[in-house]
Amino acid sequence: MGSEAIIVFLLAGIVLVAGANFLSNLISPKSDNSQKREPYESGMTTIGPTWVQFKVGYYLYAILFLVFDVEVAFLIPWAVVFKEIGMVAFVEIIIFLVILGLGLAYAWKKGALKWE
Amino acid sequence: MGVNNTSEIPADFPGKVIPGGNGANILVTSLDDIINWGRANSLWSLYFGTSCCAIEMMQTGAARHDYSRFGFEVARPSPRQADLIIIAGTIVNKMAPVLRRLYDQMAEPKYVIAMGACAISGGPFFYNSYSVVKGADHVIPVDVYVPGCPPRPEALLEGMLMLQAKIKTESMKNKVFPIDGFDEGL
Amino acid sequence: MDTTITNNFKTEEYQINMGPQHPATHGVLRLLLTIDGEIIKRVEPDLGYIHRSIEKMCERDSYQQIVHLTDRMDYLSSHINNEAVCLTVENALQLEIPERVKVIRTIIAELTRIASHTLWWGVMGMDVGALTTYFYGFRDREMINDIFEETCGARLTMNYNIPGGLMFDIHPNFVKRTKEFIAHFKTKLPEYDLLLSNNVIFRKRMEGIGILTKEDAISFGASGPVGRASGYSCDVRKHHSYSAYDKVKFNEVLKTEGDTYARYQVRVLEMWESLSIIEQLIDNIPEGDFFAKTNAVIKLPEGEFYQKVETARGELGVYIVSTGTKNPYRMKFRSPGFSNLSLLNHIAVGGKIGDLVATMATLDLVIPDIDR
Amino acid sequence: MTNEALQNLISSWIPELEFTEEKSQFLNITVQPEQLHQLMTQLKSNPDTNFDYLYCLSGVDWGKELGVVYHLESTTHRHQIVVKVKTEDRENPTFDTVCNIWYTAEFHEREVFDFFGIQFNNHPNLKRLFLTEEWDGFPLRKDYVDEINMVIK
Repeated sequence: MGSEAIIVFLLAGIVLVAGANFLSNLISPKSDNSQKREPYESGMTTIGPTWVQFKVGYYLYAILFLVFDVEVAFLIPWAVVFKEIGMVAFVEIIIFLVILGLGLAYAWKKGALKWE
Repeated sequence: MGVNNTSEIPADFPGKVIPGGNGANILVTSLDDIINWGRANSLWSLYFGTSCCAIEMMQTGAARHDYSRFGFEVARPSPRQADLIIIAGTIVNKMAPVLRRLYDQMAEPKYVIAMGACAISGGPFFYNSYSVVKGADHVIPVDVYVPGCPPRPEALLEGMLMLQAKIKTESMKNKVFPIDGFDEGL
Repeated sequence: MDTTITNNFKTEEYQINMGPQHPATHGVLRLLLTIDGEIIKRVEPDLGYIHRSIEKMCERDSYQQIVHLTDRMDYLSSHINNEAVCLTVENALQLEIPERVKVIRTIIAELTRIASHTLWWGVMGMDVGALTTYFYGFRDREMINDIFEETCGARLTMNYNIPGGLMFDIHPNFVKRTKEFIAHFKTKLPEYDLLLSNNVIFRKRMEGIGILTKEDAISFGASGPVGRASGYSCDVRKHHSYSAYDKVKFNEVLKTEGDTYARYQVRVLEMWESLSIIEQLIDNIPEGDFFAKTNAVIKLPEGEFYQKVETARGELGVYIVSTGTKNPYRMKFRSPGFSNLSLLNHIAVGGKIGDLVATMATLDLVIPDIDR
Repeated sequence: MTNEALQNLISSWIPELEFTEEKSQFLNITVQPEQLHQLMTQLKSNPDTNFDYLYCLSGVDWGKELGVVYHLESTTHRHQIVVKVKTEDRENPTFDTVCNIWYTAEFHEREVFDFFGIQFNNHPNLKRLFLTEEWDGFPLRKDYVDEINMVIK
């Protein structure tokens, strides 16, 4: 019984996204000029090559955020069924959180969050 | 309000009225109305205050005069997400190419309000000034001019409502981009 | 050997435009940032995006016309700019100004200072991320605008001063409305502290960054709240008092830390001082006419004249070289924002971009005042 | 210190200085470009004068010669003086920079260079501040003509 719901949701998702894109493409006026492709830098042209190796700290911040974002994504369905399953679900989630907490502690100690 | 866009025919109209087009535009006009209604009531302005008029624009954005009652809810810093430039202040020779680049980088459909005497014609800096561009329409095509130095918040609101009325008269088929032919001086 | 992950990769410095159209630059100031990741290595301001050549125009305008231009220079303390030019002309002509004019000028100057500081406070919060302060600040500023609109006829560029006195007398219920404003603002100012000053995030972001020592403040010519936050007593109202400031008792707000939070505190405390100045003057505005007799075409005697005035941003100086004709031979405005901006590179290097935004917000820059 | 005391003290350092007081509120000193830097360093470092606040540095076109006017104030003694320096040479006017004495001079001198074309040798980064790089001519000079932008009235 559950499989039809997944298909319906999948279809609804695809239709909505594709429809919105197609409709806006159909209606919106399009104009192009030399400056439109330029990267926007508060009204000026960029200085020097923009393809340069900058600090890796940005990437580490993004990854840490992503990990905890996905974690919350897992928490939500858990919270829905948490009441019926009872104690087992609680222990599972604690293990899950501790593992992620360990990951954060490791990154913190190794200095991923330090900016200088 | 300025532009009268109601389409009913006045009573004392001499002669017969011939509906335009082959009837297909019944759908298009109604689609136009919906699109124009959507566009007119959700114009996002760009952060572009150069001098004193910017303070009056900020006062219009604050609680008392509040232009978000008319759909100008958000002022966006980047031209990619803005539909409307309110040129609040003087445009100087060094700033003109920047303004032109911001206008070009904005997504269609885009509108321009020239707020204040400086943006309309150079204002108090018209005479004896070697660095002021005498009016923003030397740089980009302007839709609505709001006079005043600085114009009162109510005047700016009136200008915005006029722009909304102007948008409501547009039609998708014969949409003319104001920038075409602007450089050649048409 | 530094084991932190982030230092094993070689990173290059690159340059970014914190350009003319940027929410944090309060106008069209372009900062060329040389940065390595988030750390700022160098800040180089590039000005001129709102340079309207006011000094060239002054050489062809009469003195009454010049007063109009100074409104548009530092538009947040426009009344005090007008007062600067009018005082220079009056001192040059040795005009005797009635007492009533001096007191009214001082009251409206202090109201302008409060209006400018409330706007600064609102936008300061917005720069650091607290959006509600914008609406609180503008609510109080609107009350002052109403008072100005009734008395001077305009909300922002008042030009209520003309060389020789005031354009017209104060409105009958000017005194009543100013008292109402004082009563209202006295209850609202503690609200400012409640909302922003003691907010933990706000203080953590502001304390200890952009530190300016007293010697650097003097050497960079920092004036106004920026100088006073570093312990440098530079209040023109105290040292070279003009108008009715010598008849008023107020203390100069001085802090010694010189960091961004100190500059913030100096401005908020200054609003209390302005309120007390207005209170001392509002009840005893002397009677008398509001205009000293001057001939229509004002011709300054031969020579050079300089007048200092304390605007909301700092010390504005008007330097006129006159050859006796009806318009000045050379006119120079010493703008407070220009010197306050010149120290930005000195205090912002080493900090992060977020700190630069907070530091610039407390420098309270008005770009047409810098570019003139 | 009063103007007379200042005048005696300063004239003891460099003999050929002209002191005037009429047509201005402060003591005016006109100095030759060669002795400018030496006079300024002494004005700042001498404890009796201690002019540590240069509050206004303005370029002036006096018709035939180009000049720079320095307004100095002492934050301790609260007295003020005006130092003037002039040069006849309009093609390549150069003075010594004072930005190693007062940091504020760096920006002010760039502004004077931008509007008057006065060079300041050993200035760290002397280029146009307000106008664009390719702007020709120096706008605040009396003989500046610009038909395109300027509408004369």
